Amino acid sequence: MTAKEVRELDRVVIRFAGDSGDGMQLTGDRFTAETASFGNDLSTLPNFPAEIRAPAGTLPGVSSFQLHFADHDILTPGDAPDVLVAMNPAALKANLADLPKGATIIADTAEFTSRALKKVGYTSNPLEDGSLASYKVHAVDLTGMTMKALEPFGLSRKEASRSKNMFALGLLSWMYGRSIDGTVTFLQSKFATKAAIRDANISAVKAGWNYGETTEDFAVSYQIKPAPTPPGTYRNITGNTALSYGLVAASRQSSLPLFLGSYPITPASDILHEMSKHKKFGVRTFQAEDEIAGVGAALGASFGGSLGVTTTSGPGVALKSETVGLAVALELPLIIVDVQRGGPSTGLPTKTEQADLLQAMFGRNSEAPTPIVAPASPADCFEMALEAARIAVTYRTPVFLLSDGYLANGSEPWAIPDVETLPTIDPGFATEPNHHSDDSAEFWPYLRDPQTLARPWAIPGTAGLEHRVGGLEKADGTGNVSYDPTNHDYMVRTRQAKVDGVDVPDLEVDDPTGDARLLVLGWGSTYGPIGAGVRRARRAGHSVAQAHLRYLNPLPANTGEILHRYERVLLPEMNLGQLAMLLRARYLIDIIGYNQVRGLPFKAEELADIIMKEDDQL
Amino acid sequence: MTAKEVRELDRVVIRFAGDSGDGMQLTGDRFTAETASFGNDLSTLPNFPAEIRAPAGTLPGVSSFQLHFADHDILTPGDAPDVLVAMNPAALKANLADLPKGATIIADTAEFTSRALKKVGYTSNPLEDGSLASYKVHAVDLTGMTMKALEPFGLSRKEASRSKNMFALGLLSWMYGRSIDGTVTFLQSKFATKAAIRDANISAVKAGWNYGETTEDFAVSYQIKPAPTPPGTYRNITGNTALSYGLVAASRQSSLPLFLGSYPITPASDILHEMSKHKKFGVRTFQAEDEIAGVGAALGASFGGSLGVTTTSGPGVALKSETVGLAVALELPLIIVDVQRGGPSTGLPTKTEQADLLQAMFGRNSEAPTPIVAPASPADCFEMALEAARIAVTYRTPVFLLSDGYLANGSEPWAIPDVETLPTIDPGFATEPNHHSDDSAEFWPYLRDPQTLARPWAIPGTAGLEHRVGGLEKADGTGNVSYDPTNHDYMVRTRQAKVDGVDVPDLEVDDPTGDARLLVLGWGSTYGPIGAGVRRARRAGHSVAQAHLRYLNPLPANTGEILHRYERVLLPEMNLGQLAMLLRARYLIDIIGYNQVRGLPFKAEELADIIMKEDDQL
Amino acid sequence: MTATELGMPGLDGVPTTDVAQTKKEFSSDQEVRWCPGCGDYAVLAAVQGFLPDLGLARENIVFISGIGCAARFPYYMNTYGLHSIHGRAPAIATGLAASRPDLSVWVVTGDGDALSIGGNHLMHALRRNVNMTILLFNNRIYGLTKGQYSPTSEQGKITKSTPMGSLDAPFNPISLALGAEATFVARTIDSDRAHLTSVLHAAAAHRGTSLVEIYQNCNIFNDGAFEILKNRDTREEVLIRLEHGEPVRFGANAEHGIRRNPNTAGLEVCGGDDPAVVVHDAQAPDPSRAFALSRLADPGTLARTPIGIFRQVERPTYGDLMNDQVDQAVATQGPGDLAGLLHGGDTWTVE
Amino acid sequence: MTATELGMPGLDGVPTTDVAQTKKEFSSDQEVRWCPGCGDYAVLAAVQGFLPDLGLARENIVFISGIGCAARFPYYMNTYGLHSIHGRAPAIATGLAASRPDLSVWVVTGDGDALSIGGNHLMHALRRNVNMTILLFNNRIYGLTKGQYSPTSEQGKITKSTPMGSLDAPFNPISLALGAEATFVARTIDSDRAHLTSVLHAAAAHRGTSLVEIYQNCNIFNDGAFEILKNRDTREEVLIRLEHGEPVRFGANAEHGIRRNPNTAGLEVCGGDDPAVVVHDAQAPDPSRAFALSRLADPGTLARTPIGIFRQVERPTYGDLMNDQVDQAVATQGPGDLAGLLHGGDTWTVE
Ligand SMILES: Cc1ncc(C[n+]2csc(CCOP(=O)(O)OP(=O)(O)O)c2C)c(N)n1
Ligand SMILES: Cc1ncc(C[n+]2csc(CCOP(=O)(O)OP(=O)(O)O)c2C)c(N)n1
Ligand code: SF4
Ligand code: SF4
Ligand SMILES: [Mg+2]
Ligand SMILES: [Mg+2]
Repeated sequence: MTAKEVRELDRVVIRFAGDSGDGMQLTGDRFTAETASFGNDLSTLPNFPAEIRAPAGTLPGVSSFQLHFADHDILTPGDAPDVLVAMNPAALKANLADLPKGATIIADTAEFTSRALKKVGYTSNPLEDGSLASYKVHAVDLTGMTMKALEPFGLSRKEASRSKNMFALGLLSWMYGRSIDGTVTFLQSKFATKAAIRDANISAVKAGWNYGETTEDFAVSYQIKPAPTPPGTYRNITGNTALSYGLVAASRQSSLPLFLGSYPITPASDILHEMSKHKKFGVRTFQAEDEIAGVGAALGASFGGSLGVTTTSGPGVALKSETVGLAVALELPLIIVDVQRGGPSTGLPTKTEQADLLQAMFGRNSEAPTPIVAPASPADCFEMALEAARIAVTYRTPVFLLSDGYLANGSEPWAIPDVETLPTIDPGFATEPNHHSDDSAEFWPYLRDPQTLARPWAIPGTAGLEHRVGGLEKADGTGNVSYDPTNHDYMVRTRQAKVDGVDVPDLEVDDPTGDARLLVLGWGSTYGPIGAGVRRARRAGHSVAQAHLRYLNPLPANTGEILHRYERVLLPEMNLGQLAMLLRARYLIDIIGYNQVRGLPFKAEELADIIMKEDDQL
Repeated sequence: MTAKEVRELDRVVIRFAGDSGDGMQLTGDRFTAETASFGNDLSTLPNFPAEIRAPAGTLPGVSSFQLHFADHDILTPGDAPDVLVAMNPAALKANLADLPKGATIIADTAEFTSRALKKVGYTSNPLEDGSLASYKVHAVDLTGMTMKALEPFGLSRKEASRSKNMFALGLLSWMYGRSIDGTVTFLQSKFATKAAIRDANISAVKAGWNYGETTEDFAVSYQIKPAPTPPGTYRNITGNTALSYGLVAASRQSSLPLFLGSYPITPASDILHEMSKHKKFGVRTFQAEDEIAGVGAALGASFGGSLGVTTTSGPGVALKSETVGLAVALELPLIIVDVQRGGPSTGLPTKTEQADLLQAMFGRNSEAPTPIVAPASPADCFEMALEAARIAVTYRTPVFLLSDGYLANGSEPWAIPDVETLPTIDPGFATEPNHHSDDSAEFWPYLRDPQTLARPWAIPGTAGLEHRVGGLEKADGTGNVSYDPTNHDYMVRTRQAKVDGVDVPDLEVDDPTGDARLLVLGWGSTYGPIGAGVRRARRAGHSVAQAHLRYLNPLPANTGEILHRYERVLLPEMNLGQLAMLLRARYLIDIIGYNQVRGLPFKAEELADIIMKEDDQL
Repeated sequence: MTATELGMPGLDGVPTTDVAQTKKEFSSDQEVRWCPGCGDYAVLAAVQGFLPDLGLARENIVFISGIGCAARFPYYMNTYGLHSIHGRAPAIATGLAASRPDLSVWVVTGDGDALSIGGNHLMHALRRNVNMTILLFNNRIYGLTKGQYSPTSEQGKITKSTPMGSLDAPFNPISLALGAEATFVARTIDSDRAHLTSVLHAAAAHRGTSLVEIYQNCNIFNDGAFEILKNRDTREEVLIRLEHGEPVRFGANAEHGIRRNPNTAGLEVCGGDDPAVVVHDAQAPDPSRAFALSRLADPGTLARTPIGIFRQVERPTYGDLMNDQVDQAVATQGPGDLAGLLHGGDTWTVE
Repeated sequence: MTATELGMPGLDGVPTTDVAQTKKEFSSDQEVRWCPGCGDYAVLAAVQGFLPDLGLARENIVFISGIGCAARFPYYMNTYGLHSIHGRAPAIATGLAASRPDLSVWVVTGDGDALSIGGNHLMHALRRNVNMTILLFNNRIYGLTKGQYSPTSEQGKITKSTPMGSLDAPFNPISLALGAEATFVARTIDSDRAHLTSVLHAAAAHRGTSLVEIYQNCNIFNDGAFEILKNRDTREEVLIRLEHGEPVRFGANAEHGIRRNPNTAGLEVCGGDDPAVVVHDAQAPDPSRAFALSRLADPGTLARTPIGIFRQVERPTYGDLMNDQVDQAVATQGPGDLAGLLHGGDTWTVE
């Protein structure tokens, strides 16, 4: 196919960067899709500004997409790019600091005009002034060549130049031996009704590929073999999609129609978008007037026997907190998905963070406990959505599912499960009176299952079980309003006991040598970076153990025992130490937190460093 | 004055109980006022249903008022009444369980009809069937005698019988040697425009007094000497009133006009009512459309240079949480008063609880720390309101002030402070640019005071300091929107450091013998019951130390040192262990919680028991 | 027979029963805990008395309320019920009604609950036209929190929170609802059982959101607020009874009428025999005249207060449209196939 | 001269300056970050261009916004500014305006911010008549969250969250505001600088809450939403320019008019020379005709869309009344005496 040299690599990190309007997310998505089909393991990190399309050519307007792919199992999107594609000076400037010396830069010379350079404070052209000497720079007229290639289509300059991202995609595809067939098919269906745009884009991809193949500037292409993976059918999936599919699956597995009440908010909106496509599964999506109405409608639907779900991010959770308290009192199933983002307040809406744990635990008046689960990776969102539903339905309780911006938009390959093996969830609706006295049979809405402490769920339409529930304290059993002090104390403790008693799997420790003295603990999206950090530390000769909490309330029963097993516990969190606080209070162990609140996931290298440092001290 | 026997007592607990419409709260208030003027130390506990006027004669409709007064310094409204005034069978039935054997019951026989008895499940009349043999029962036709006394006024039966509470007040006043002059004056002004009602009520009080004086049923009256108190001018005050006065004082001491944005909610509404009376102090009260608007308007007023305050209870705090997060980001002074009540959800709206501590700490998205203070007694609400204002203004931060239903409605004598000695609060508005470069002087809204880390407060109308603030993350110094990861991490830590660095007084320990091994710790309204429990334990020969946290975030600097000083720390809380969790996490001390969530304050006796039990184990 | 055939499209899809029902069957075993003399009792009695007439399966009726005195209503109904939180009942009911077309959903709310904290949910329910009936108990006061002024209190009202008088112009709930695209808007009075019942009947019959404002006396904190509309001596002079298709006349002998002022184009009082007296058309697609009628009432004195149905027009309901989309998706794409969904997009297989 | 004497009672109490001001002085040093081509730029330019004319002390002007694309507005104004949270700007501005009568307070909000999450605060600000000017940027879409339908989107709109079309009837912001007792309600268009400026001028002059709906093009997610009202070829046939005291006519040569249908009593299109063409009265105490005018516009096609000032009437503002009460309290009771307050009620002295 090509006469050029082909070198073999085990892993590559590529970052596409350009203006918000340059289509970098799409380019990254397509490259990812081809890479996934090829069979590499991979992990992605999109990064975009809070503005829709901040002024062209400015630093705040830069949007990027990073992809890490390898011939072996990997855990993070990579600390530092091997290749940066910079569509303009702003993209170069914003990303250069992350590049290790020796990295490759592919820059679109057409955009390095003196005006554009000045806009971001370059006094001379870095592509020419020698300041990039320690990098491999390919200064390529991506725009010009794209326009040239598209001349036959009679598009305006502006339209034609829009396809430059596809040209770049073609070029990179050539460099790393990716096929472009899937992209061609994708473009055919995406622009099915706009023939000129479709053909232009397809031509651009091909032109990019051919450019790589022919030009002398690119002397070498690279090959990264597929990663050995267990047999199965795979797809690449983002956290938001996996979470949505998990919800659809939960609806099917519980035979409960799903009702999603939501109000758009970054980075959760895509779950609403995805769910709204699945009406044929009986999924009803309701874009409410605000977050309070979103959760309220979901709760109303739950009262009616739906699987009520609400999706949001931190500020939305704050608004929903009073209603979540009502759900705690009503003891009805409800799933609250919090895709965490940077805060406080509006904060950094498009960035990631995991600082809503304590809000989920305590962000309501009075004692109002709820279970909390948190997926560890994008694909894990599927399973944890099912778990959230299992707990919510089985225990008649609101459940928090804590995702975050990194999981939401990041992606990884996912071994698609066999739907026949998915667990079933039994709603176990009440159908009969449950309290019998000499002369009557009554329905008592707060007569609990002695095992789970769950109350019966009798839905409207069930004759003979008419009953009233509400937010005032209720008498144990009958559920009638009760101001009795002893009953109140009992009910407060019982609600707590119910949540404490939720059945969650034991915590697993990965301690291959069995002689580790340091345990590195994590929760949520830090799983990848911690795992990668631990691997590095082990490669450097350290025996360290790793454990990851996916159930945060209640904690797995063996958590204390495991924590006590190690001399030191290190807990990296993208907050100021929220889980650490809960564990310290619970187990009185001096857990060492490693905290960063930068809106970005941890880097494997920095975690490796801190892990080794801690281990060295033991 | 009277020829009857007068016995001396050191303390008495009286409970007035009747229907919600019987005026028990007023009766209690009046008896309290006279008792306060007399110079006894006292403490009160009102208790009323969530319904405005639940059906007459039913158990849920019972409203009561308990008063403890003594010739010495006391701390609680008393565990068990020495005297129960029961205006009807429901009042008797609802309260009897709290009465120790030998207590006195005064019951209105007119209401013990067979219909009324049946309504609450009495099959025979307890006043006659001997079931009250172990009490001193005075069965008195209060209604009948009241009507008789009021015959001259030509009132309807219904109107006349309404004064029976005043008859009861007169009788009890005679029994305990209280004057009725203040009540007469009070009635004269209250019913100034309704002469017949005024005169009827005055006659009823007098008739009650005279009845005691003359009848043989009451052979003895009692005398409780004034309590020795430091010199000064005193008044009796409820927590809600003291808190309101504290806010007015804070406005004066800071020279900031006060703006209260609030939405009515039990048990906080009375603060709004009280504040709305003080317009001549420049106080503006705004009854908003909801809690969110209440806190929003207060924050807007703060932006404009007012002392912004919002008052609410737990469900309202939940709704305000997003806006409090904004206030954290804006770094503007704001006082959030949470008069805690029973929960979760609507819960027990008229009952007390202290389960919003963790909500105040963590009930917002992301890392959004705020200082928290909590008064220890009704009168202490005055000082802590001033403290909340000092911290809010000095540090430009929202501050939570956690009161509760017991403090709000309970009362105690208060040594009125000399207003000249009140601390001043310096708003220190910015008036000049604060950042100077070679050729310009600029105003940077996030350039902090190096000492307090407070940012400058420049209010609209100040020429040259025009600036914009918002909920997005801001660059340190300039305050411009910044998505920079390092800046974000720095700002998150700085906001935390600012709150951690708030100057609060050291925790004081009361350890008279110096050899206590058990420390009993508390916060908020448990101060009284814990203190009374500790006293009992000491009287029984135990050396126990007591300390009370009025500053909950940050904790006093010496807290850890003090906790470590004792072998065991016992922490009674009216929640499931919220402060205990924070302290355990912070100091890794195995604090023992004693928790009750009954909607009622602790009883001194039960605390004494548990204190002695814990001490015995050491 | 379906409910639509019965002329009650609002209840179409709700199972009916042939067994005769009684008021008692609709009364729960819970003791009613309003103040003696409260107007809420009359409304409760009217609702309990009228529901059996609808012949619905009792288990398919749900009452949802917020917080307030009125909001205790569901506890007293022997149907399914949910006493929720302050202001949120319309949102909660939206989720229920949209997901369960086989239920008859009722919301009970107060002037504070509906128009203060819950104003936004009310407005959005109205524009969405969710199939439910909202009973707004307007006593022009906050009852449960012991007497603060409400968004319907007359300006200058002296209450605990406004010792020098309230400052805000009150909402006119009818105007507000019409401005919010409501399809059914009516007003009635607690004490007029016959009128109340007839309005409730029409509201239940309406498919979509029916808003019924009920003037309700709070004898503890705002006693006599509607006395002028109730008192035999005054009411005929101030109360305007709207009847669809009938001229708008009032007065003991219909001696007054309402006509459009030819100059200002506003509505005004005229003689009952004035040929220009307007004929009430509740079904007019344009809500403008209903709006003009709503402005007749003086917010302070309540002079010229129309009661009855202001507007009653058809528009597809949110729930029906939502269900149609679900049905259509199934019809055009086939029922959901989970395995197909999971395997959608680019997949690859490792053997 | 005071603002009132200048015919701008809305600005009375706000300090003025004699120094001439420029547009540049009203522009902050922050880079504007809207999408190229966004209608927000035109409105920003118009506001920055018009404010200097008012001659106010710049430091006494405050812009408060919620969240959304439009809500970034305050960052670009060299005045005091507060970029708050979603939907809450009217509430925050209420506290500021009521406590600081010397400020000119502006709220900038979007159709989602104002009418979805913030609907209730908007309505209550209107009925209270807090002295501030609300600029509602209506692009009929959620811009910042990337294109979901909004409460003003036409029914059936296909967006990311409504792939089969939206189900809800949109709000008509003008009708809604009139139903909420608004004293000043107007509509204008981003691209018509002269009209925009004249409406802004009247809004600023009004003492009370002025609501100005601005049709604003979101060229990324809802491009061309108002094209019919802007395009030279179509606009004259669909746009109705309201002028107080003038007959309501439109068309290139004023060949169409609006009259009241004598039978239905609704407004309808007639010939421009029809003697029954109504004369616009923005100052009518009764908002009914303004309401009727607001109903002319077709929510789907925007045919017959009136722009201009629908209503402009005087009513005391919330802040003025609040300040009056404070003044009156001081006048009748004397200024507050803290010691007196603390010693009020029953006291006793221990020597
Ligand atoms: C979030 C919240 N805020 C405030 C309250 C207190 N509250 C309960 S009912 C009510 C107003 C009641 O007025 P209305 O809706 O008119 O009902 P009414 O009691 O007059 O029937 C208020 C403010 C509450 N329960 N929850
Ligand atoms: C509490 C909260 N909920 C949701 C969001 C997400 N959000 C930001 S702006 C917006 C809607 C914007 O629409 P609009 O007000 O019309 O403004 P536009 O962007 O169109 O100018 C939403 C849903 C948020 N920031 N905060
Ligand atoms: S307070 Fe008023 S509204 Fe509430 S129950 Fe009593 S009378 Fe009825
Ligand atoms: S998304 Fe739309 S409204 Fe937002 S800045 Fe871009 S063009 Fe303007
Ligand atoms: Mg009311
Ligand atoms: Mg918009």
